[in-house]
Amino acid sequence: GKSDKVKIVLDWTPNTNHTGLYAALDQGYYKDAGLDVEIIQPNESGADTMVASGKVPFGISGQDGLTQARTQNVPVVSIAAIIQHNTSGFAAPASKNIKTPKDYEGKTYGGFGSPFENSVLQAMMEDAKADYSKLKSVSVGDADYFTAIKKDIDFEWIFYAWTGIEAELRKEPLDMLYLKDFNEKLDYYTPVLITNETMIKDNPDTVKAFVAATAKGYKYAIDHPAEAAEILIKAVPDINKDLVRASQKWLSPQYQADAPRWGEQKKTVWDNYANWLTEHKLLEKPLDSDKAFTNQFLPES
Amino acid sequence: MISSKWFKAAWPPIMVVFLLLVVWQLAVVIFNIELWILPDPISIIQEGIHNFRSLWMHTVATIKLTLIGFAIGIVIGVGVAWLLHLIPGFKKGFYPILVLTQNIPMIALAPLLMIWFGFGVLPKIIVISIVVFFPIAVALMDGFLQTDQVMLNYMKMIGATRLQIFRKLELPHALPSFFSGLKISATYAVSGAMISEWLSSDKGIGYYMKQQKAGFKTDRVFDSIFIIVLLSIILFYSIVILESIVIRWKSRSHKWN
Amino acid sequence: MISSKWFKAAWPPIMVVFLLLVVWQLAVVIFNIELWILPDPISIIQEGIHNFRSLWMHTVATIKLTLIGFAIGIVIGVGVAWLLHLIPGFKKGFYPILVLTQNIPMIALAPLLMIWFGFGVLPKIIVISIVVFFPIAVALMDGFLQTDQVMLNYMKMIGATRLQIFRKLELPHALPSFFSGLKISATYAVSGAMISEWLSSDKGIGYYMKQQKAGFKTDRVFDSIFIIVLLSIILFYSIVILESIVIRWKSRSHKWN
Amino acid sequence: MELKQISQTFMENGKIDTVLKDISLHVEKGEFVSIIGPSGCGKSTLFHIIGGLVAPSHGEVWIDGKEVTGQKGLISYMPQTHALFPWRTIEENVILAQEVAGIPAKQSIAQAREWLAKVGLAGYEKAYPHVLSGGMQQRAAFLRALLSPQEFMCLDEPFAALDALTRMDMQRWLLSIWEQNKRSVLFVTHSIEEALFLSDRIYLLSDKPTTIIQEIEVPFPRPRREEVLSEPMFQTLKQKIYATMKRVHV
Amino acid sequence: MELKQISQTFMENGKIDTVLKDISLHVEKGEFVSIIGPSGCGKSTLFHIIGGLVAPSHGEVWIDGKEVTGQKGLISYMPQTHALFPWRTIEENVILAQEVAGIPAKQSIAQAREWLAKVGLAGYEKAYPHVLSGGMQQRAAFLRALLSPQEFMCLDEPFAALDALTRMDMQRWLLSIWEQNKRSVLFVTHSIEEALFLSDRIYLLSDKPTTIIQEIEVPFPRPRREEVLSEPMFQTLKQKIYATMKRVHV
Ligand SMILES: Nc1ncnc2c1ncn2[C@@H]1O[C@H](COP(=O)(O)OP(=O)(O)OP(=O)(O)O)[C@@H](O)[C@H]1O
Ligand SMILES: Nc1ncnc2c1ncn2[C@@H]1O[C@H](COP(=O)(O)OP(=O)(O)OP(=O)(O)O)[C@@H](O)[C@H]1O
Ligand SMILES: [Mg+2]
Ligand SMILES: [Mg+2]
Repeated sequence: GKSDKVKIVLDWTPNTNHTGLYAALDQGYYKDAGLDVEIIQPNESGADTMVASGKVPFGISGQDGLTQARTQNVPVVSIAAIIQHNTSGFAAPASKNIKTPKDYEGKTYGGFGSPFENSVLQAMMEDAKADYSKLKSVSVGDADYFTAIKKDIDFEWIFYAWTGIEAELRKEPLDMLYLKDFNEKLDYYTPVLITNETMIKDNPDTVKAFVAATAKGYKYAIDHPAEAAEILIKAVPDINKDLVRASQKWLSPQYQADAPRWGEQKKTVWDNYANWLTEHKLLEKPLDSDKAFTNQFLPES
Repeated sequence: MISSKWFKAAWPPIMVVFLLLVVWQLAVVIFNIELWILPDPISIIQEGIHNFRSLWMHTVATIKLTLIGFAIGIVIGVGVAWLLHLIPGFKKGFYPILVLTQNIPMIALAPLLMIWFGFGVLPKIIVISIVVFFPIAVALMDGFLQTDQVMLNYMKMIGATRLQIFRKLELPHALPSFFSGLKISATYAVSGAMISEWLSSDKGIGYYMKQQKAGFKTDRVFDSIFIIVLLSIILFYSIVILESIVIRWKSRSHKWN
Repeated sequence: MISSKWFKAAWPPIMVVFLLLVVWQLAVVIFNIELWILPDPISIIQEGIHNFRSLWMHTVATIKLTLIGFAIGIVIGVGVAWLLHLIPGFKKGFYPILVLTQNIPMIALAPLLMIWFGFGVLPKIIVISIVVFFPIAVALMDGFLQTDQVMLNYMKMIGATRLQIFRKLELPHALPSFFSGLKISATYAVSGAMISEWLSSDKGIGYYMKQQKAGFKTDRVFDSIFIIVLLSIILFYSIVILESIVIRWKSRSHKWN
Repeated sequence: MELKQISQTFMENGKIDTVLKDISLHVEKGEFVSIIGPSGCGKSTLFHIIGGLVAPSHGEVWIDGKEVTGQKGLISYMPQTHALFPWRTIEENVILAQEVAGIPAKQSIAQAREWLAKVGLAGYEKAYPHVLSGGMQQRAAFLRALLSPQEFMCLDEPFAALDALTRMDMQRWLLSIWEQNKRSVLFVTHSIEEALFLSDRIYLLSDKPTTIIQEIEVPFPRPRREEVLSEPMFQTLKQKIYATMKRVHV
Repeated sequence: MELKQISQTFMENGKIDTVLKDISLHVEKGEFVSIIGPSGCGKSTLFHIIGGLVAPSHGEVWIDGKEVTGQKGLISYMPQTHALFPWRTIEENVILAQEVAGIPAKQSIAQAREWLAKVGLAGYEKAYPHVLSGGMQQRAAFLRALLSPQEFMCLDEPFAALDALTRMDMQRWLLSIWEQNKRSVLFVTHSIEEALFLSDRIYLLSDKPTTIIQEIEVPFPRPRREEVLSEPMFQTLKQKIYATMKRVHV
């Protein structure tokens, strides 16, 4: 039959966060739903603007970015949480023996240039009664964790499912301090599946079909980690295969985790994070979280 | 005969590059630098050979993109230089616009280009052309201005039209400047293609490199760099050879005795 | 007198830019383009004024970085051109290395620079210098080769040393080419500073822009772009003015009657 | 061709430098007129004015009964410095003026080759100007002017770089061509003999500020042959002109 | 200065072009020697060989009893085309050779200004070459050679672009300077009169392939004044040289 052409733009180069999309594509879930899906690589500026402008109906983003975007009236909406909990955190080589925020004193943090990272660190250290002024923070731009820690840098903010697993593969043990463990308000959704308000208003059926098929893809990745990894590798042949396999094994159980169904988002998570930002003067306007996300397109489990 | 001449011209740079690679290889071995920080040339080349098919596919994509963008950039560069030189007042008015085109950061331009021109090949070619046309236009305009006054007077007096003066005097006189600009542009053309591949692409060396970087495959990142540098150097020396074919009348001997 | 002359030279570009801004403003209003896609000039300027102190601080940082890097890049460019021109064989051997320096993508170079030079100001200056030196070196070397044969013969016959020929003949003869290269470089210097600010920075317009981009403050992103373009144009026209001061002997009238 | 009260001043280091002052002269159709004057008096400038390159500070240029001040392309011109294009071979240089006038290259190249042989440049058709000697370059530039299609020729010291014999050849040869075609010629030279041998009339110019100090009709009949050079009248005229020039020379 | 059996060939369009063939000549200390020869015979090339710019295909250059073939900087030189630097003012151009020789600018500039006035270029010290007439440029280039510190002067048609009177001034003036300082001079000219008036000896060159066809001792005593020009002997010599040249002229 006739199928709708839809595009989805990623947030980064393809990785295990995206396995469900590739699985849905490979297993024909999209086709079954009458969708002809094309996965598009992002550019430097990420997916939000492109989705908001209507050039692409769907994209991958994060709750942190989306919160900022919403308060600037950018009409993007989160329609599914790809991973239930925030798997990012601060990592340091085990040899440096940095285990608690207190240990950050006198150390050097290598940032990637986000507006919040220093505030997060400050909050963490002040909570642990450590002296934030004793932390040195430099932006390391494009340098990755492994490069940065070779020179002057003591710890970085990483996603465990990717960089952390690579460290395991390299047998370079690291100490990880997850954001979610430090403060539950920082257990925000990252990444999330997004669309724009026009789509929701004009093509709710397409959105519903897309989310349903995507959910099936992630379900497949949850149930068949090994096969899902191979699907991703097949779709993106130049990818780091060992890393994908190991990462997939670690990440598959994390997609749904303790949630009743894959993709479920809780208002408290959205409000908590926005409140935390507001407390730390990082948000100019309050967030209307009801407009920022919706569970309405998720399939009944 | 010819091959020996080419060989004589080619061996000094090849020697230098070869020496550089040897030093690099030794440095990596001696200082025991880990592979994912700075891989050694041998590993890089091995990985490149191992991964040849995929690399080749991406390289071809980049070459195509580069050549199209370069060609269009040259046309635009010559055209802009010509218009700004020929039409009185244009140069004064539009020079700042030229400068401006070189200074809009990609990070800001990229989303706009995609919104306006979609995901096809068009926005990418636009990016390369923007990078390429500028040095050509600037060098050419300066070249036009350096036209010999006595020859110019002669052409005017015998009644040459503005266009004849341009074609028969200013253009050939500015050829060395043009090639100067062309050489600078050629160097940037491949980098321009890299940048343009950031605008959503699923092939090309720029894409490949980004992906390998994300996968912490430093040796493959360096494979891409090798290819980029190689392409640029080939493009650059094509221009140099073209220059030596086109500008035959130069009497200047490069030797110093 | 002087001010009226400057005014006469300045108004055409100012008019063109002004017209451009007006068209942009109208387009945004007429097509009802949303602020976060493409803000209108008035909003951009308002936001800039509102945010002046912070912008100013970052601008000063970028200016400092740019000027230092530009100066060092010029010195290197002239030095490289000089060495490669003067020492026989050097040019053949090292030209590809020059091309190479322009083609190592920042994404690969940045981490290496950081490992080697830390997070201070040094790697940033290196990045700017790499961007700046190349067009100057290429244009200058080509300029040297265009030296008038009759004058060169004269200098040789009266026994001028290689250095005297360089200083008294080749260098002044290549000045127009040098300025040509300088203009191209000046245009890239500010962009070079932007790029370098991606490598570890906590101030500068590049840093500011990235932050605002992350916060979806498109108007502020455009404030940064305005400043970048403004800085580049100021730098560029400083070179143009310098050129007109240094090259006084040119008889070529730019008028066409 | 007629110049009506031409004056020309230049600004030099803030001082006003009057070069030409009220110069009126004329060249009839088919007439050969020479100009003799001290170095720097403004002869080349006069040609620039006639050619429309420089707008005179005052005065008018008339050709064929029309005012053409500032109009270009009406003369065939040989500048004082050869102005050969270094990227063109000698034959390509010689046909340049014809090319500009729109004459197809094929026929003009054939003609150029023929003439190159006549001025002693056979074998250099495909050489670039920089391998030619000063005198050879001058001959090529002369040929370029000669082959230009315009009726009115302005030659600025065309034979200055030639030895006496080659010069004589060229003069004799120019004369024979001119006697056949009767183009109007305005000719700048420093050689009084050359002027007397070639022209119908001679204008003598003074030093700056330049005026016409004398206009001399040359009485020798046409066609002229080398023999006139040894006529007593020739020597007398030569002496007279020399004396006049000496009188005003400072 | 002595040239020993100099030969020079060029490759032109694949053909071998023999320009100089076994030229031997000498200039004694303090001697003024002229060279006369047809256009394109190789006079400028000879200067290039003496100046060390071109390595002769065969033969040697000796100066002061030493072989100096290919050695540069031993002569003061005036090229056939002026070779003034467009970015230097006239006075800066004039002192160029002194600058190259390491003489401080302060003293040479003062000297240059003095001399510029003498060649009729007062008021143009700070002008750029392009505003000068052809003859004025030539005079500036001549001055540059004259003020060079080297003993041995090579002048390539220094007065070709000058009118008869200015030329006479320059000749007279060169003569008086030379008679005071007695520098060795090798002088290329196309004017037989000029050669006779100025030199001690004259070499006559043939057409290509160039050989020396005659060497003429000029018998007039020093110091020479303009009067020699009207001596019968002067005319006789002039006729003789002209006749010799004509004999070999094709
Ligand atoms: N562009 C200019 N600016 C200022 N002065 C100029 C310019 N062109 C010519 N002159 C002056 O005009 C005068 C005449 O110059 P011109 O070249 O016409 O002389 P000429 O008669 O051709 O001399 P010559 O016989 O030496 O060639 C000179 O004094 C020169 O300095
Ligand atoms: N670089 C060169 N390559 C080839 N041939 C050359 C070169 N330089 C000079 N010639 C040839 O050498 C010959 C002599 O040239 P040269 O300039 O020495 O003549 P000249 O005696 O000075 O003539 P003129 O009196 O016309 O100045 C000419 O035929 C010229 O074509
Ligand atoms: Mg003149
Ligand atoms: Mg000569």
